[in-house]
Parts: sequence; C-alpha cells; structure tokens
Amino acid sequence: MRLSPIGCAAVTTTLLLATAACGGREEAGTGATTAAGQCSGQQTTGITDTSIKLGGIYPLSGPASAYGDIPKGIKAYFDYVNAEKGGIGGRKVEFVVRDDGYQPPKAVEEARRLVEQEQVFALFQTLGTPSTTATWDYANQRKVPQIFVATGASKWGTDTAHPWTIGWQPNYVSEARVYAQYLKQERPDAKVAVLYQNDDFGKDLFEGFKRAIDGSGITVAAEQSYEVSDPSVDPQMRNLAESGADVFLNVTTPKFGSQALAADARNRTWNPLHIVNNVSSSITVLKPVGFENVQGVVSAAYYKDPNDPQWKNDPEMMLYFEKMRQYAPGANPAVPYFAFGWAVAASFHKAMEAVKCPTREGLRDAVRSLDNVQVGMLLPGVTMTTGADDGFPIESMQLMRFKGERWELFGEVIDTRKEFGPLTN
Amino acid sequence: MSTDSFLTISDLSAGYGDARVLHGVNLSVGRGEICAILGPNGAGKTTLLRALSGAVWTRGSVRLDGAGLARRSPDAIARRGVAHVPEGRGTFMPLTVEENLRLGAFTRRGRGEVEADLDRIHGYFPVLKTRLRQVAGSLSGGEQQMLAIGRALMSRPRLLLLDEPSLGLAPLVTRELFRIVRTINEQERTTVVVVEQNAHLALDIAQQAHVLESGRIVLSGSADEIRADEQVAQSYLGYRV
Amino acid sequence: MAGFLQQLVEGLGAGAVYASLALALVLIYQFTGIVNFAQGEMAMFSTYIAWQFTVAGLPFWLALVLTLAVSFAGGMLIERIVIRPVEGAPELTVVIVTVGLFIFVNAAAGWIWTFLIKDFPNPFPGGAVEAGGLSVGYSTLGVLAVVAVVMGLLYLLFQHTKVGLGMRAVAANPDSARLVGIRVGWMLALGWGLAATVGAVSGILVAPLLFLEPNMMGGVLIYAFAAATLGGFDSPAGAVAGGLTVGVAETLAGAYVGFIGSDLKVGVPLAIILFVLLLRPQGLFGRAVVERV
Amino acid sequence: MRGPAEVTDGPARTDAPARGRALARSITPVRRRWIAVAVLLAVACSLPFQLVPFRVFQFTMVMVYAVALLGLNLLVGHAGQISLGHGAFFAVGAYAAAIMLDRWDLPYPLTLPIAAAVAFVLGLALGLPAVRLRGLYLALVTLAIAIFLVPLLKRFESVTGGSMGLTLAKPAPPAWTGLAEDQWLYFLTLAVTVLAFLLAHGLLRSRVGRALHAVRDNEAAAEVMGVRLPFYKTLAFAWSAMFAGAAGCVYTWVIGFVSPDSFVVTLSITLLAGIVVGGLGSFSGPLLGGLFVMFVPSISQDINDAAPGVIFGLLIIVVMYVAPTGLAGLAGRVARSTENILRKE
Repeated sequence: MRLSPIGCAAVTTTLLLATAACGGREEAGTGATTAAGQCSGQQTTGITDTSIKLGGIYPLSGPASAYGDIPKGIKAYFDYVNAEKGGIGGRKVEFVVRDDGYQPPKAVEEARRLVEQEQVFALFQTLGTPSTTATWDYANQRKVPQIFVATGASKWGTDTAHPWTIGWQPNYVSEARVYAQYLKQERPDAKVAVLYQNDDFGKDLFEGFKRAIDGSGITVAAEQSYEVSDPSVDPQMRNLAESGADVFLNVTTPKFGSQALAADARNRTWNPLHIVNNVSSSITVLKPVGFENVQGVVSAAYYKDPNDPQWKNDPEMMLYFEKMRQYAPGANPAVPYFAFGWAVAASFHKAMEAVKCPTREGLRDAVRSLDNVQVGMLLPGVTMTTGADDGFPIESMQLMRFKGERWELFGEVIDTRKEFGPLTN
Repeated sequence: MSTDSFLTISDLSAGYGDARVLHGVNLSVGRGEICAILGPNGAGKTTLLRALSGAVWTRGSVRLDGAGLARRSPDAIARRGVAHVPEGRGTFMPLTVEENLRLGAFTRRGRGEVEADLDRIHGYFPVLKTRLRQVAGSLSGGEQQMLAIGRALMSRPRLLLLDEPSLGLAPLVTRELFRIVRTINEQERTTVVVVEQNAHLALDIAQQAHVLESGRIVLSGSADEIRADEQVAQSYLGYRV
Repeated sequence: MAGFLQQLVEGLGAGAVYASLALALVLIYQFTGIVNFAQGEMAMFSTYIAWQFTVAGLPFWLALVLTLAVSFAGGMLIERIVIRPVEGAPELTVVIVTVGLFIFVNAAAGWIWTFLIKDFPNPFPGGAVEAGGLSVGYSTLGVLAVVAVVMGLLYLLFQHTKVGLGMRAVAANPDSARLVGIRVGWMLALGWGLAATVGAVSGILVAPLLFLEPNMMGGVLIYAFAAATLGGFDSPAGAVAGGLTVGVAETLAGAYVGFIGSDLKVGVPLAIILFVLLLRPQGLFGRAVVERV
Repeated sequence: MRGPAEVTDGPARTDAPARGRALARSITPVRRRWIAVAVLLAVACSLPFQLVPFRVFQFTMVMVYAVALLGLNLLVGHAGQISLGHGAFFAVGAYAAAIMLDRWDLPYPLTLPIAAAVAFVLGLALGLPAVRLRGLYLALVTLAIAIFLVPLLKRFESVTGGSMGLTLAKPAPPAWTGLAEDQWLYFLTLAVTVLAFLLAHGLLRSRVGRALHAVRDNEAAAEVMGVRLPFYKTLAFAWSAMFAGAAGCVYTWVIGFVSPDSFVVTLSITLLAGIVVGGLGSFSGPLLGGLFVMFVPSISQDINDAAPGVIFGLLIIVVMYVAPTGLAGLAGRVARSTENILRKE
C-alpha cells in the first residue's frame, strides 16, 4: 500500500468531496436573530428581553496591562446595575472581557470570538488605536456596533465609512486645542518644549497642538520623542531643558509622565509652565513624584478623579466608592482606571436607555444621536452629544491646576466643538 | 591476586545513554599497588575509570576499602579519596597554576596542611613552582600533565586514577612522568590505576595488569605474567616472545 | 564644553544602572552558559519586596539587607526548582525556560502589586555637587559608588575566597570541577543566588529614578544586554565597562547627533555592538573561544 | 472528520491482532509519513467548511506563524544559528506587502514573491556580518535589529504611514469560488503554507541542506571538510528571512492592517519560543509551534482571567520540562511507545 504523491492527492480530493458533500459549516449567522414589528429586520443577536451580552477587548497581559483595570470598573458598574436596578431596562448585562495583549492580530481573533462564538450584542470598548483599527473593518462588515472605543484617536469621529464604530473620550486633537487655547490667552508668545510618546497617541496630540497654534505667536522651541520600550525619558528631558522654552507640554503615558514631572522638578535652572496631558494627569501619577514637586502643573479633565477630595461628597462619587467596595472588593477604587470604566459603563447605560429599537441598529443610531446626555461621573458641564455630522460623544474639557494635594478646576468648561468648530480630517 | 584487596570491582557494567560499554567487569587492586589497564582503542578503558569516579551510569558494585562507591556522584566519590586525572588532563585553563593546585585540595580543611602539600608537589614537579602565577592554559602539554597529577595529589588521594598520562607527550617527558608516579606510589603508598596505550611503560611500573577488550576483561595477572603472554606481546608490545 | 561634560556625567549615571544589571547577567552566563532573560524581571520582583518592606515601616537599610537575603535565597531556589529539571537539555531549551520565567514573573508582579506606579525611596540625598558649571547629582554619585562597591565585593569573593575559587573552577571546567570534589550543582545555585542579589541591587538603584512598576526593567534589560555583549559575556569587569560605555554613547548621541534624534538613539548601542563584534567577536574584555575540530 | 480518524486508527482497532501487526509492519516510516501528510492536507482542506469563521481565522493565523517558524527552524534547527530578530523579517515582509498594496495598488498575488524577495535580500545583507558571529552574539545582534526596526518604521512616515500604520483592503474571493472572505484567505494561506513546506523540504534535501547540517553539527569540522562556511551561513540566514517575510506578507493579507507597534520585540521572542516549544529541526515542529503561539495565550486567559501571563509563562516552562526537545519530540516519543505496545500485543 504505497502512496505516491498522486495517490496522496487522490485521497485528499476524495475526502474533500466527501466532507463538502455531507457537511456544510454552520452558517456564520447561526444564532443570528432579527426583530419583528416596528424594528422588523433589525439584528437582535445577543439581546433578549432580559439580557444583553457585551464583549470588550483589553490588554490583560504584556506591557500595556495597566489598562486591564478598566474592565473591572465596568464590571463593577454592571454588577451593581444588575443586582440593584434589575439591569438596564430590565435586561441584565453580561460583559465578556478578552485579552489581546495590545497586539492587533490577537484583537482581530478576539473580536471574531466575541461576535461569532460568544454572540455578543455589541463590542463595548476595544482598547488602543492599533487594536481598534485592526478590528473596525470586521465590526462594520458584520454590522456589529463597536461603541465607546477606549482610544482618543480622532479618526473614530471623522471617518464616515465605519458608522458602527464610535469613540467616547475627548479625542487627542481636541485636548491639544484646549491647551493651545489656554496658552493663547496666558502666554501668547510662548516657546513650547514638547515631549511625546512616539506612537499614534503622542503623534495625534502633538500634531493637533501644532495645528492649533498655527498662526499664533506660540512656537514649538524643541521636541523630543520616546519609545515605550525606553527605560527613561531623562535624556530627552535634558535636551528639552537646554532649549530654554518657557512652557513644557508633557504628552506621555503614566510611567513616563511621572518621570518627566520628576525630571522637571529636579532641574532647578529650568522652570517652565508644565502642562501634562490628561492620560497622565491622575493623582496616581503625581503622587509618586511628590505633591510638593508638582505645584502649579496644568492639565485638562472630563471625568472626576476619585482621588480628588473635592468630589468627596459628590453623590455619584459616593455611590461609586460604595459599589466598588461591594462589587469589586479586591480593587482599590482610588485607581482612576476603575472610575473611567465606571463612567463609560454609565454612559452605555444612558445610551441603551435611549434606544428606540432594542437592536444592533437601534444602538448604532442611539449612540449617534445623543443629545446633551449627562453622566454622573463626568465633570459638571461635560455631556455627551452626537449627531449626523458629529461622531464625538465627549468634546468638552475643563482646565485644572494642581494646588496642595488636589487639582483645582478653573475657567469654564471648554466645548471644543463650539470653540474651534467641528473636527475634520 | 593480592591478599589485601583495596579496590574491589564486581560485575561492573557502565555506559553512556543507551550504549553499554562495560559488560560485567571484575577486578581487584591491592592496597598500595599500581594496576595497569591495557587494551585496544575503544575497549572501554576510559569508561572503566569514569565508572570508578562516577561520571557515567553504572550497574554492579565498586568497593573502596570496604565502602561502596557505585552510583554516587563524582564529587561525592572525590570526597572519599578518589582522584581522577582525566583524559585531556582536565586543566582549569583560565585559572593560574597555583589556583589549579589549590582546587585539588578543595575538599580538605586545614590551611597549614595545604601549604605543606604545595611544597611537597613542588618537590615532585619543580617546574610548576616557577610558574605558579602563570595561567594554566599557557603551559605545555607535559607541564599540564604534571599539573594534573599535582592537582590530584593535593587531595591526598587514597586511589589515583590516571587516564593516558603519556598522550601527546615526548618520550623523554613520558618516561620522567612515570618515574615520578612510581616515586609517589612508593613514598605515599597511594594505590594507582593507570590506563595506558604504551604498555611497556605501564608494565614497567605496575605490579599487576588487566587487558580489556570490548568491555570485558580478557586477561589478568602480574605485570610480568602479562608481559610474558604471547598474545599481549603481539598486540600491545609489538614483539614476539 | 561644560554642557558636554554634563552630558558625559549623566551618561555615566545611566551607564552605571545598565552595568549593574549586566553584571547579574554575566554572573549567570559565566557559570551556566545561559543568558537569563528573566534577570530584569527577577530584579523588579526583588525591588517590589524591598518596597513592601519599607511600606511595612522598616527603615530603608534594613529593608535593603532583608531584600538582598531574600533575593539570594530566591535566586538559588529558582535554579533548584526551575532550571535544574532542564539542566541536561539543549541550551536553547533552558533559554526558553527563562523566557517563560520572564513572562511569569512580570505577570505575577502585576497581579500582586497592580500596574500602577509606586514611588520608591531614594537612598541618596537629592542635591548635587556643583563644580565649574558642572552639576553631579548625589544620586548619580551614589549609583556609581554602589556599582563600584558591588564590583569590589565580587572581586574579593572570586579572587580571595575558596567558594569563589570553586565557582570559577565550575565556570572554567565543570567536569573537572566535579572530579576534584566540588558540588557543581550547589555552585550553580550559588551563582544564581549571587546574580539575583546583584540584580536586586540594580533594581533598587533603578526604582527611585524610573519609578517602580512591573515593566520597569524591560528597557534596562535591553541596554544591559548591549553592555554585556560589549564587555564580553564572560567578564564581570567588562560588563561594567560596557555598561558605562553604552550609557555615555547613548546619551551623547541623543544630545549631539542631529539626524539620530531621540527616536533613533536606541540605534547607537546597536551600532556599537555590531561594530565591536565585527572587530572583536568575543567582546572587548572577553576571552577568545577557540573551538577544536 | 470521521474519515481521517479511521485511517489512522484502523490498524489499532482491527479485531484480528495478527493482521493488525502485519499491516503495521507493512507501513514503512516513509509511507507513514505520506499518509500523515495526506490526512493532514485532507483535514486542512475540509476545515473551513466545518468551522465557524472565527475558528477558520484562528487556523489561518496558525499557518501564518507556521510559515515564519519554518524559516526560523531552518536557521535554528538545521543550521544551529540563533535569531532573536525574526519578528523584524516578518515585519519587513508585512510592510513590503502593505506598501505595495497601499502605494502602488499592485495585485496582491504579486506582493508575495516580492515581499519574500525583499526579506531574502535583507537577510542576505544582514547575514554577511552574521557570518562572523555565533551563538549568543548572533542572537543579541538580531535582537538589536528587531528593537531598532520599530522606531525606524516610525521615522519614515511618508512610506510606512508612521506610527499610525497602514490599513488595507483584504483580498476579496473571486466570485467563481463561492467562498466567503475568511475561507478564501484560509485557502490562500494554506497554499502558501504548502508551498513553503515543499520548498523547505526541497532545500533540506539539497546540497544546501546537507551543508547546513554539517555547520550545525560541527562548524570547524565542516569547514575542514570543505564546506564554504560563510557562504552557507549567509544563505541560511537569507532563506530563513525569506520564509519570515512571506509569512509577514500573508499576515498583511489576513489582518489588513500593519503598524510598527504590532512588530515589537515580543513577536521575535514569541517566534523563537514557538519553534523551540514546537520542536527544532523537525518537520512538524513549525506547525505545532504555530498552534502553541496561537492557542495557548487564549487558554491561559481561560484558566486565569486576572493574570493570563502567569499561566502562559508557567505553560512554557512546563512544556519544556515535559518535552525538552519540543512538542514534536514528545509526539514522536508517544507514537513510538504506542507502536511498541501494538507490536507486543
């Protein structure tokens, strides 16, 4: 019974024909259901009268694991709503979290798993620009809502080919505009030194800033980038200090944010106005540097920092602390990632309450027609608004300055859309 | 055989991995004797020594002065007084000559004794004394062989295993080396098992000898008996009786 | 000129940090021929232990001593439990085991202490020595001094103690070391323990500068590799010299070579390594390995 | 799936032991290998018709990794050189394909040979200095290349899209096939994989393969025997880079998105771990390694949701304990012992 290559091919073909004849695969849409009545024909996969299934993709392993805390805040919120409020509109929320290790191919795999195997109603948060970019074509082809993605890239709002994908947090370009606006008022001829992370996030914010100061007296005196794999940004900080700039824009993620703040504090010959971006403005970033070293630092915020004593008696914050202790007992509620998760989950709650049809199409339309929706964990005056020509749910931020042991908000809430006009590509 | 058997090997098999090299070797060596192991290449001579010092797997029994050695680790056997000068001399190349010698005394305590032993070794091998600070790797082949034997003696061994001490040495140097081995044996009553290609030399200093072929002992006897054996003479001594 | 000297000093400070981890890498490589990918993560874990001690209220120096002791024991334990079972396996298998250890320790640290950054007490005062326009931070001086002291202690250990001699014998010729009665297994475990201790020192030096979090040592490890390659993987003194060279080269290139800029400065140690290896494949201080047919 | 199972289990389950033994003996190792390949191919061809698209995608990625590991196997397993930078060649292939698709609108089948060729040439260029290095030092130089590639890709933004990366349309299935997109991508990848395995097989049986083995087993002796060492070492490096580049190209087809941060050092280290875990120098090593790289991280998360890395790290260590020569070696051991049991029966 010697098998030649030809024989091998013959066997293969036979088997192939046999399998093709007897078994087709389960069609991709098995389990896919549609609604009747007024919402007829719309997809109801993953949602029933008593349940909603959502899927999120976060880095739980690898170098970006810090963000793995966000889904814990979300889960705590949903657990609370499920147990005490009977779910969202009577529907208990199930939130499935998958790990992509911040790797795009893994994100694609997990998105497919969530949609095809877990049969989720929607992808609720994919974290990071690369992972979201790798998955949004798929989500939109499958017509699965990919909502409130955890990245501030501006393309989620400006793109028109992916109606099923939408962001949540203020985009990095808008944030840059807030800082530019502040400088135009305070230091109209500022010379700015910029430290930025050499990836989509840092580039987006830095480019946005450059565009926003175009035509003003403000100039970029020096720029330095770093890679996430760098051990330290100290060399970059030394080079920036030599520029003699009078403003320092710190566009970093937490660890590097602390390093840059510490380097600025150590250098007693260079004392610029220090603006740290929102990502690194958490108390948990400032505290290791020492509060005495970060006095007068400026940043912008849109949600409440649980470490900030001014929210001590805020009802939403009190609820947050109480329910976090109850539903996420091991977690420290002071970690701002938990609060972020709480805020975004609450935002989903509001959006879900506004849907006309409890379908995927209904959710897509609801998150694209938010009208001044208030969410307790967002700063007073910061609301969610979207529309046919507005794909950015949150576009308002408020400036704040560090004083004593907390941030002090100052000035009005800046609605960047009103202030600078809508963001376009 | 000798009346007072110091090293007793019974039914010893040994090898590497799946390959068995020794097949049930029996022999005994008297206290203070020099025993030569002869045989063709690949007969298992080196494996026999490695089996004695625990570097290969073994089956059977090895007793040194009544105490079992088989299936102990090499370092444990070394601590029981067996010094093995391996094929290729086992020099610690990057270390100095003095450090090599001191390593021989690694298992011993008592600083004074070690210093005295260093002097004793210098007595046997004066050339080493002039090179104490030199890196051992820079020594010539003969000097390295002296160093290896000196290192072995530093442990005050009860049993000295020498593997091909003449390998790669000039005839004059070899002769000198064997003379010293004889002296050591006489002065310190150290029992010696020597594996040697050069059967003449080995038989000159040995009291008894064994011929190993394909992992089995094929001939045993006193050095003179072996020398007189026609077969051995033909195969290993290069002449007919 | 003062600016140049200042950059030089800063480079030396960064280099000392790389050198300390490179030293730990070299210690293990010398004895086992294994590049321990988990070295940086082990150092990070040790640093967390030290942090835990200080948070519990122990004075810094006591916490340091305890941490070094725990790290030493931990290093030996890792050798006994994790590395020993694959001792006879191909070298690459052992290397991959250390990769597994890397992933494990990193994730475990995040699991136990979260990924939030922690501030670690700086054992050195904050000021700086000012001289002729040059300002040398006490912490830079401190790091350099600690690395020098560690080097000195290692030198004493290896050159002037019996254990050190035994360890060097194992590194030079493990088979022969066995034949003179050295317990090679224990010496290897001792080597791992020692490397873990030196690594702990490295982590504790790094933590006040970079802030403590589970990925703290990832970037440092790359530079430590470069340092060890440059100095020769079998030479502790070379590792230190290599570390300082890499630190200075990286800093100067980032500051003065316009085209390179801060984003490509990681290419500088790469270029150095490549250049050195092409001229001297065994590293600056390493011994040539001659393979016989 | 029933068919293949019967073929493999047939001799074991037969009621007449004597006939079973005779049959077992009549199947020589060569024949057994052909049968195994045939079965594997048959299963591979039927998979996309049996599984949901998500699983089809997973197996597509397994093959992508397997092709990359095939290259690494050539270098590490057959030539005995260690590379910690194969993620870089993978990235070069991926980017070459992406740039061709994005900037020049080349038809995608053309991108495969070109991307492979680019990686080959780059491997040749980097292989020249690598000739002088060995073991550890080569590993570190290749590691440095992998690290350096990321900022380099970001620097040349006009070509590579910078840190934002490039997004591309995936190859669409031709209408006549009647296949869905995931199935079409799967078969494209399968074709490339089969091609790659045939090529590697041919390479190893050629003069080049024999020379490589000589280099691995004893470099100095090989040189004495007249093997032109620098030439073959460089060639091994280049071939190996080529396979990684081809894998990268297919990756671009399948994922439709490349960005510098997708190809960080971890990818290179994962690939090396994959081939060692899979089994160096064996035919099935790359496939098993691909399965490991693809599935074990998800399994880790299923075991420990809070810290998947803890489980993943442990699993790597455990596999190396159980199978120090890789999963392929373990599979071989299991097969041999089963066979022995059959014979004795």
